[in-house]
Amino acid sequence: MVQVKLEFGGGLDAIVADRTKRLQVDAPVRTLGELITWVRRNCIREKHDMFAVSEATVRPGVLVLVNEVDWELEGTTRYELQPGDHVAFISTLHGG
Amino acid sequence: MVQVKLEFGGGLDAIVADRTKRLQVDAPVRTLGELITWVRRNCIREKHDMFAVSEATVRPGVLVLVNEVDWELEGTTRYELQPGDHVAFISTLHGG
Amino acid sequence: MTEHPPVLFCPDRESVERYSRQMLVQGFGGPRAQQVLQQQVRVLIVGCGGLGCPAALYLAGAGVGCIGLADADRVQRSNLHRQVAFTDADVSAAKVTALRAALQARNPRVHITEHDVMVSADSARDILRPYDVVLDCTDNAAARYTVNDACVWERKPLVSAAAVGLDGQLAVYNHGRDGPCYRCVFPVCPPPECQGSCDADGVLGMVPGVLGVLQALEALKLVMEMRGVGKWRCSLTGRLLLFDGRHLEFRTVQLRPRQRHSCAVCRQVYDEEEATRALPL
Amino acid sequence: MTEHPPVLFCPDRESVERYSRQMLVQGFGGPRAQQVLQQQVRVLIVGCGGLGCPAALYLAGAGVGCIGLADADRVQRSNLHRQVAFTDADVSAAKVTALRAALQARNPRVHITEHDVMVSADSARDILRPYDVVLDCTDNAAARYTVNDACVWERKPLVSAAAVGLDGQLAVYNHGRDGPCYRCVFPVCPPPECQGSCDADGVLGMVPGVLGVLQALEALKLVMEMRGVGKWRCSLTGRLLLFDGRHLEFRTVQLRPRQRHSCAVCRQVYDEEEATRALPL
Ligand SMILES: [Zn+2]
Ligand SMILES: [Zn+2]
Repeated sequence: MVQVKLEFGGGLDAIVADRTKRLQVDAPVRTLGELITWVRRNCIREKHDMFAVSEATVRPGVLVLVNEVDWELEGTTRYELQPGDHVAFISTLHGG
Repeated sequence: MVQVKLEFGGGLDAIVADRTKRLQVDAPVRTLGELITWVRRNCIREKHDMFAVSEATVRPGVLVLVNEVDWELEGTTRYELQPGDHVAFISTLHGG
Repeated sequence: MTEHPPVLFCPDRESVERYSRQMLVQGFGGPRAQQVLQQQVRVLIVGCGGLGCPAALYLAGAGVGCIGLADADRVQRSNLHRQVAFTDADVSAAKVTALRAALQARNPRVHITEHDVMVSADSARDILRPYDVVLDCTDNAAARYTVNDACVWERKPLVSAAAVGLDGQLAVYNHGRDGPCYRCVFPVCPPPECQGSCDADGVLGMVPGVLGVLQALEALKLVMEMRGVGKWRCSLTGRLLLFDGRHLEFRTVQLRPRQRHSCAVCRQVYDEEEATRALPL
Repeated sequence: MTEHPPVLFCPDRESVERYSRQMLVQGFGGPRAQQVLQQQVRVLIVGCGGLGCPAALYLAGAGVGCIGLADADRVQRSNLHRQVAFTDADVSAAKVTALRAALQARNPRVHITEHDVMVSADSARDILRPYDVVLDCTDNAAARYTVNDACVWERKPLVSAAAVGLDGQLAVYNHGRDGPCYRCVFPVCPPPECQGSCDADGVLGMVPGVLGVLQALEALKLVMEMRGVGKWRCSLTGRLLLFDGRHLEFRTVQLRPRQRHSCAVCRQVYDEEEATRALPL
């Protein structure tokens, strides 16, 4: 179990249960990849493919941030979560 | 001695030595009032009255923030500084 | 000022077209909210400069039914870089007249009232009484205190912004019982030599631009909250947004609550309220 | 496109007046910087909508000498709430033509080039070659990848913004050797059903308003940095600004550096550079 703060931005809040932008969860996972699988199953209420098409990674166009830093700099799915981590899922926007 | 982070905004950076917006200092003070006196003497390089006219308080139009909160909520000059505190001095702007 | 007759809103094809992208937004409140904006909402913009121009353009675009414009100045060429509602041809025209024309060209359904006067302690309360919310887009400290005090007396929330150089500030004052007024936070007017201005210190046009648009956004959320339509809430009550354009940093800090006992104006209004309540029926 | 002859800048009374408030700003770089802006700086705005309108108004106000406008659309009434350079009378006109007129009415000294075309993979590189910096103000994912890829090939920094609903994003891509391009960060285009748009999801006018003005600010700082005038630096390289208009929150997050080996376009440009360097003299 690891306690993490989740955030959904760029419209992803619309598919989260209760349309919440921020959630605090205790997730039975170790890595960020496992967290994504867990979030898809437990926090997303509809249109699951808008969040992640397959297990362990987000769909194209979703930026994952660990404590305000691009997950690419943190090992992506292999990143080992620390208690209190702030994980944000931000969908890129295209409108103008 | 207490180590605090100082910040000068709303144009006050112009009268700080090196026109710096942010400074980290070790100040031989205990309270916020004493810090203001110390900053006026040691960090402000010109037009000292733009920062504080007299000892221990800022001039009208300067908002003091302790860790992002209005100092009025923290006891103003009597607030006892903690190591690592972030103290910001923000001059109100009037232009438009 | 002239009276604003309630305008009959018929959701004809033109309106649907004009406001469709706004009405589609999650939480907006649909055609009913758009109708309320058109028929019931009155916003006063004090100062038609670098803040007032963008604020007015976006509020008119959103379909706020009645917009008041207060300013006694005329357009100067040195205004144009930031007062983007004006053109070269407007130089020397009264700002309120030029801005009114710009707004009506964009949205003919909006009713505009011109207040071609310096807002003074004498005139301020009468001017702002008919409005729901006031935008402080002025350019000097004296006007800011005048507008604030009138808002406290008339119980009008005040969406206040300021900009100089590359710095900007935004707050919503006098909102609700606990939201502080401008004077609660800044009880004493700074000495003249500490009052920076765009004329003396310069300003990059984009800085009041950003702040003016944000004022319009918070004002829109505020009036929709007041009228009970839509799901957004004004977020800045009791907070101050600081913008540093040099480093492109924004942050929000927490302000003190209303100072009922020490604020020179809230104290009076509060005492008056107490006295009224204490009167025998 | 037409050639832009260098314009002789004489700091006559009109220029001093027009730009005085900007030239006064601490760190601006004085009349020399203003002259460089007028004579040497060329900015391309791709997309003349909710982002492009405010961006163009403020860049023209600041005196950027040559502004290119690219858009193949015509003004619709549903645009007006957020595309504040246009009036009711512009409905059905080509956006580039209407916006050009709006900019020239504000600052007759600015040279405007109209590109009344869809920017395509074929045309993009030619269109943006003469410019110093490109603003991505487009409204769809395909255009964003097209503009990005052309910027990488032509080595142009890209000031990119987007807005839907009450959310906005801003970044400066492809700036310097290490600043990532858009494709470095988002290597694969999202599936169509995940590409929100203002037409489908709506947008509050102020949201692209704020983002477009911020784009103009960062573009101005960027071109002054490129030309070595003024003391500001573009602050957003390698960072992404997130705006939540519902809660009036801004924050900036750190992006990965340029992905020389994995980005489909940076890899090619990088390989080409390597190959060129490896050639015998
Ligand atoms: Zn008060
Ligand atoms: Zn790349």
